[in-house]
Amino acid sequence: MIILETLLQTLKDLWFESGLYAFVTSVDGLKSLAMILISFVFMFLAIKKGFEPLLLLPIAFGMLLTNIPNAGMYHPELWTGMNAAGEHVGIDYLQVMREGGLLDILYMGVKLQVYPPLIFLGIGCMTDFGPLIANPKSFLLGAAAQGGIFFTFILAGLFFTGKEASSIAIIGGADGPTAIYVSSKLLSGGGAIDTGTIALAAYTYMALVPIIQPPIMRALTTKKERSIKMGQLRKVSKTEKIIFPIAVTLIIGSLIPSAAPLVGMLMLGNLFKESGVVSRLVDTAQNAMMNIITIFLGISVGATTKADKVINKEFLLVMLLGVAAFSLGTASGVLLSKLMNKLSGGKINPLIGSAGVSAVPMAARISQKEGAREDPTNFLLMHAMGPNVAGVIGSAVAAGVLLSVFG
Amino acid sequence: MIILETLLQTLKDLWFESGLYAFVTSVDGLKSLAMILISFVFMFLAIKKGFEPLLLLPIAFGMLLTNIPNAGMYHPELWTGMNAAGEHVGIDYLQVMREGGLLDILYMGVKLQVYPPLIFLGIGCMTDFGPLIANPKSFLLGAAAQGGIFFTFILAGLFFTGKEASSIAIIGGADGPTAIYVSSKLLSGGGAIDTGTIALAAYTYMALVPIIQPPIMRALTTKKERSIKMGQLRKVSKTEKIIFPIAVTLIIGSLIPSAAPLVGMLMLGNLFKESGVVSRLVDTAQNAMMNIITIFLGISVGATTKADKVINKEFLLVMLLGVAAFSLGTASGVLLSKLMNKLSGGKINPLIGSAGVSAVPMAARISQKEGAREDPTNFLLMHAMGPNVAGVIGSAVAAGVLLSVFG
Amino acid sequence: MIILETLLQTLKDLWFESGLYAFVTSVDGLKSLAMILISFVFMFLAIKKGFEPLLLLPIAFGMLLTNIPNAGMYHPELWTGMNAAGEHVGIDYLQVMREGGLLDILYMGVKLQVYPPLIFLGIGCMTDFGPLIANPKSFLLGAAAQGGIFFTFILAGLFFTGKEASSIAIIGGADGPTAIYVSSKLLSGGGAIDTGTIALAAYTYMALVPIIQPPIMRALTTKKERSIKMGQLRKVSKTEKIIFPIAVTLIIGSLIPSAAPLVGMLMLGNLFKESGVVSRLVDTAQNAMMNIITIFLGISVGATTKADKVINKEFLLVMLLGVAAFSLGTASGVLLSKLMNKLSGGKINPLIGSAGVSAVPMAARISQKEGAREDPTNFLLMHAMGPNVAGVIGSAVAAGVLLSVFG
Amino acid sequence: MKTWMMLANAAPLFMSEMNGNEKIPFTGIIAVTLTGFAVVFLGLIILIAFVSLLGKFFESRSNKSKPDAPSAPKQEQKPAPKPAPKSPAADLNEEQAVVAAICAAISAMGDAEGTTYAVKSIRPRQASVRGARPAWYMAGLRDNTTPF
Amino acid sequence: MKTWMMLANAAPLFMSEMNGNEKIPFTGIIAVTLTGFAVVFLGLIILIAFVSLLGKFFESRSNKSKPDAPSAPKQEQKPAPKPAPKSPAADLNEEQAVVAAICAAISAMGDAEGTTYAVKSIRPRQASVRGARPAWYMAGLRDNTTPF
Amino acid sequence: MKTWMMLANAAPLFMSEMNGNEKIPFTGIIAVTLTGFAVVFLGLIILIAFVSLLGKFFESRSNKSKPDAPSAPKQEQKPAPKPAPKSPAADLNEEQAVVAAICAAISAMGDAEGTTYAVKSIRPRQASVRGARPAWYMAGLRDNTTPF
Ligand code: NA
Ligand code: NA
Ligand code: NA
Repeated sequence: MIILETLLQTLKDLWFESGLYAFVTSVDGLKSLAMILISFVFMFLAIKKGFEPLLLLPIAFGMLLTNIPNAGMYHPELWTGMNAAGEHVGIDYLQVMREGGLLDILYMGVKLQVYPPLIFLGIGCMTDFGPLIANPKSFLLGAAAQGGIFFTFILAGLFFTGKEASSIAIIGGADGPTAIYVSSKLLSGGGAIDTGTIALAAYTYMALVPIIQPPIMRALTTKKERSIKMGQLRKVSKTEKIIFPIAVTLIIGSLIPSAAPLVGMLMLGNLFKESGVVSRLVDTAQNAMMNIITIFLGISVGATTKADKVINKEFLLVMLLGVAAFSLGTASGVLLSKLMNKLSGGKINPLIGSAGVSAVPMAARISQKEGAREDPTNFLLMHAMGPNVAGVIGSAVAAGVLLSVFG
Repeated sequence: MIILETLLQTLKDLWFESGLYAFVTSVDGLKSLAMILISFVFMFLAIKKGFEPLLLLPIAFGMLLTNIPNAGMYHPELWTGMNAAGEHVGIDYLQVMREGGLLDILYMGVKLQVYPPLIFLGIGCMTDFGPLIANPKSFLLGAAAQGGIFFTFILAGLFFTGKEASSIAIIGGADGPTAIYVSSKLLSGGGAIDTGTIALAAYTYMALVPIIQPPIMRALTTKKERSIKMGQLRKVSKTEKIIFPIAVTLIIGSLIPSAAPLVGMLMLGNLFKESGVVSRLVDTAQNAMMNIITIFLGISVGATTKADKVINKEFLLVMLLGVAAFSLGTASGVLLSKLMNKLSGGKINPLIGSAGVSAVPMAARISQKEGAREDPTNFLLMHAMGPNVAGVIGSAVAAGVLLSVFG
Repeated sequence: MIILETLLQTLKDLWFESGLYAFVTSVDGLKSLAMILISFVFMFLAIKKGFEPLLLLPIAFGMLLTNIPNAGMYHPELWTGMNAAGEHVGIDYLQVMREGGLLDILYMGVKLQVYPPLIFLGIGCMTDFGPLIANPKSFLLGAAAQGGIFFTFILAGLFFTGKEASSIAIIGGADGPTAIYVSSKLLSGGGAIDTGTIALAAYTYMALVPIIQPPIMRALTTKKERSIKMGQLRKVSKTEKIIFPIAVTLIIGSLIPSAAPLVGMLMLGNLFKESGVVSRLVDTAQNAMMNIITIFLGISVGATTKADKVINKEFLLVMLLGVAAFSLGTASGVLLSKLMNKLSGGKINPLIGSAGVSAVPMAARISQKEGAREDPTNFLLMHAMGPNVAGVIGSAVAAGVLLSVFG
Repeated sequence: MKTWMMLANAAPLFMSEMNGNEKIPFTGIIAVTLTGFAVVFLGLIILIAFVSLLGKFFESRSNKSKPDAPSAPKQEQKPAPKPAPKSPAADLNEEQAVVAAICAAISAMGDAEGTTYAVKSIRPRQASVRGARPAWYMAGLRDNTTPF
Repeated sequence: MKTWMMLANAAPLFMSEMNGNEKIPFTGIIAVTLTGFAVVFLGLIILIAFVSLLGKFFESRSNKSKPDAPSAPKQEQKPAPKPAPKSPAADLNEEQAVVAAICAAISAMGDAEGTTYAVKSIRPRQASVRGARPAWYMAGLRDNTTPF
Repeated sequence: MKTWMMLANAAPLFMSEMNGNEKIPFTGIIAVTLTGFAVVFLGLIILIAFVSLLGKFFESRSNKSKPDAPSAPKQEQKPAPKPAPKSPAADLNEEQAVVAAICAAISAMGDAEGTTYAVKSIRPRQASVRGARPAWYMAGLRDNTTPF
């Protein structure tokens, strides 16, 4: 009798505490349910449409987990860096460890700014800077395409605070880890947008690069320009490839120190690869290590997308600004390459300028594809790889500027 | 002269501080020596008898290391969460980092509740829920076998506190990471049993499943029942396999949030696998990541088995209750499958019920073997895999209930 | 107008804050530049000369990163364990997490004493103690070669404090992780030398073993001694190989507890390997896990080599004492093996004594090579592997002594 | 029976009072047990309902599409024909492995012909790095560089 | 225009005052944008200068050494002859892979005879490490789930 | 000699007083050195004793069992016959590799037939895991230990 009563009472308690109850009885619950539906959309895009699944799938799953009411796997209040009185005192990692859920613990690697540089280490192991070394002018296109960041900053600055505008602008870098690095540093989760919002926009548009770029490229170039064939690149010696990452680290690190962690790790990975003497480390850095960190990064960044961070007009604005960022970056790159083509007397195909946004290697592929569309015997890929990898360095420098101003 | 004197003095000091001295001069030393002998037994079982060596070997080695007097690799006093006055204040992770030994640092991943969900991520990558989706009634058997947990809870509740009884009962889940997840949360190391005790019992009996289950299965079934042949399972589409982990996460996570970390990570791993778009992550999650965590988990959980946690009557009681747990789980599963067989008009072979305890995939193989013993043409393996993987989910839900009541 | 002014002002600020400005305007900047040039030397040695590239390349890159002015990737002041008043209060890991750069975060694994034992775990997975078990007298040579540590301690003690002298002496162990383990524990970074200094010396001389050892070996032995052929080693059973790591852990751990983390993990790895039942773990421990930790260890240890730690007379002294350490260790080993040869009636080739310094397996190869130089049919490799692996255990014990006296 | 009555009076309270650090009364033990069973069965029965509905939906869709396009769904679902009933799991998995291996080989050839290029220059390289690394490697390669 | 003047007066201050937690005036936005562009172009132009110089240095050195020793530098730089201009990267790398495989085989033999020690052997061997993996991959999968 | 005497008086104290943050007197240096040597030799001599006893135990056991069952122990210990004395390790291990490979193949076949499930299958398969490995394992071993 008493047992049955207790049982019923307990079940009732469980029901009232359950997410199912929350879903149907509160506005927050309904918002969470909406967020979960949105996470399904991103899962669909990742799995069926192949939208950057390595990141978007874990992010979307983190989004699902964080929006299950009461699941307690992520606690945004631990990350504001404010005490009860609302004063800024810095994140209390001891509290995070005591009270945090699984995704809070994994998110530590984001807030400690560890994951993105380590992913850059792995990317460095897989990147060939040869085409850039062979044609260093490509750096200019990698710089121009950062217009995607800075022009977006102007637009975003009209609606958002400096830190938020920087986080949104960096989407234009078309570089996931850089965007997460900057936004996780600048955003405390107290405002309307958080790291997860930025990451969702960045990876979505990165997947959409093949749709966003071509119309812009065609609109800004003439048929004649698109048909320009470029000569073969010179062979780059192994020694140059070894000196390159060291020099870039030193030069960029000295010029803009806040870019050093990203650029430094990218270049360390590349040095590992080009040195040829530590293939054990190259293998692990680009496989096991990078994959582990990708998982941790994805689900914990996804966890920052609680309903109140996404179901608001700011999210729409971010998505709009994000597509603007990619478009402006593409346009900036193409326009500078048009100018360079003029100055060089018609030797540079302006299609390679769009590759400067990074989004390695997709953007370079699109340059190649658009070129081959005009003339199937036109091989632009290697020429586009130069601006493409230069864009990664350019974005990191731009990130450094934003961090040094607002960080 | 003076040098020789100092040397002798120092050697004398070293001798008095050494474990060798401690072994032979104090009761605690003798107990430690006994514990080390017990660790040898578990090493023998792991190496020569093949008892779950992946976990039992590291656990047994952690047991050896922690019981070497003065080695200081693990400090139980850091983990009680009490201050000097005996008040509960939570674990001071800063102190752990300052004063902890190697195994304390590695144990952080256990206490932060990180290792078990990540191991579940890897397991999810290796699990095929197809047989369960093809025959969803298998869920009932996976639920029934949790009788191993709850009936043991009744027995353990007679001797132990609520938290201890829960930790012991969860052994009946036949699921190592779940048992460690629950017990590391509920046990502070202040009492007579600790996580290591639970893990030792869980993995030992998991290895003994082929000895524990068959007699119970035979006793509870008739020859006729054991000879029942089951039809072939329907083919499950890829889309169903993709929707399944998402739905399970949402449903179970909403119903019983405290089960969300375990179930969520298991299902994320499975989604990775079934999506087919992130094979890099699948590879790393089920190999490098899971192996690293298995090592860290094993030796640090083993480290909690200091002599005072094992050489006591409670340890014996835990081992007894553990075998009871496995037996009760097996019996519950078999009995419900007998009932289901009756209701279905003889279409269900009750041997598959025992597989509901989880212990994947051993328990399912035993169902197969027992079936083939009656009739060599009887193939129950795929039918037993359904309850088998349902048992993993069932145990995680049961763990969630215990954590929500006592956590 | 105003915008241009602001722009110019900002650029001016950036310039004054940049490393380029620091390089050319301050003594510290020039020192940093010098350090960067030194890092290039080590990179050259690692890449072109093959000097232990797995460690020296990351260390040298860490050296580059840490000496870029204002890059803020490593903060030595976080690691002194002193408060503002100069009192010793222990490292504030919460502050490290709040204020640390990337290399500070990675350095936590060094200061928490986690990386070296885990690298030993991987090494244990790759080590074959068979030759040592077959000829246990080899242990004596592994002990004698620790003369490299203790005789160097006498020399270093004349110039340095006890903690510094110990850190320098341990270079003579010819064992990188052991040297980093000891020096990261004893050195707080407040003095003239730090862990990075020790690591640089240790790995440099380890790479130079083929140049340092042979002249000493030839000088201390006669042609006749070098031509001694040694009988074949007995076959060692699998059971002996399994018992060995367990017994060594217990005996050494009991005798000198402060050596337990290093010896314990080395032996756990070896037990994994010899048990033959956990090949998954063996694979990961010696590949993915060890490589990840090698990267983290290398760059963060390299980060401790700020200019003020290297451009001083102490660094030169450390380098001098380092070569003395390797030479003394070699000589001690050879001399004891000469004595053992006398006592055994000419059955022991003294060339195997030098292998006792560890530097596995290079030192053993050199014994082989020197033997084959006198008589091409002389195969000493397996006989030298015994002292070689004994030297690893010997160094760990010596490290334990130094840590127990000064730790 | 008296003890029982006493427990009964305490019961509505004790579930919220239980901190788990002391022994719990027998009523509490039973209540936890029953609650546990109820929640486990409840959860898994909801899953049964969902999975059954899902299965019915897909079966009906698959039946509908069969007459129209008898071969298309076969490709979608794994094409493994199961000839013998013995050890279906092993067979199925070995077949899948073979299929995967063939797919990998075919896609590798496709790559070699350079019809769809782009990053292929990157990937072939990594293919050679990893050399023999298995079935999944070839397939996964393209996506792997993309997201970063 | 008045707003503009007001901003102008504030301008020298606001860059140091900006904490980023509030909206910034339009002048500030533009200043940050220009600064950003300037720094990015400055940085990458320095890199252009450096890399160009580096390239010239190596080309001149390579030209100088060519008449003297026509074959030696070829070995130093990758020996790949590029016959067709299409997808040069792929060609190059496949050849490297073959070279590596052969080297590995040779050096493995060499080791067995105990003649060639030293550093070189590292990489080829790791190639073989990966070569072996798929074999166990399939086989090990089933058992791997056991212990958990 | 006076300094020495002074040190002598301090000696019993200084070992416990040494915090290592200052220079230590010469007596202390020597004492630490001697202590260190003593402990290292002591530790390793204990190991010699243990390992020697262990070896004797196993040799005697192996000798005892030989006359009774001449073929059984051969299987237990590795069956490698050693024809030539040159590079015994390599020979031995290569034979083991072959044996392992064959075992793996056989056990894999056994599995395919579905005859032996259960616990046994765990180890054979892991053997096969290793079976694939020895090729690179031997080769890689030497280099991998080098840097540490
Ligand atoms: Na970019
Ligand atoms: Na279970
Ligand atoms: Na040594």
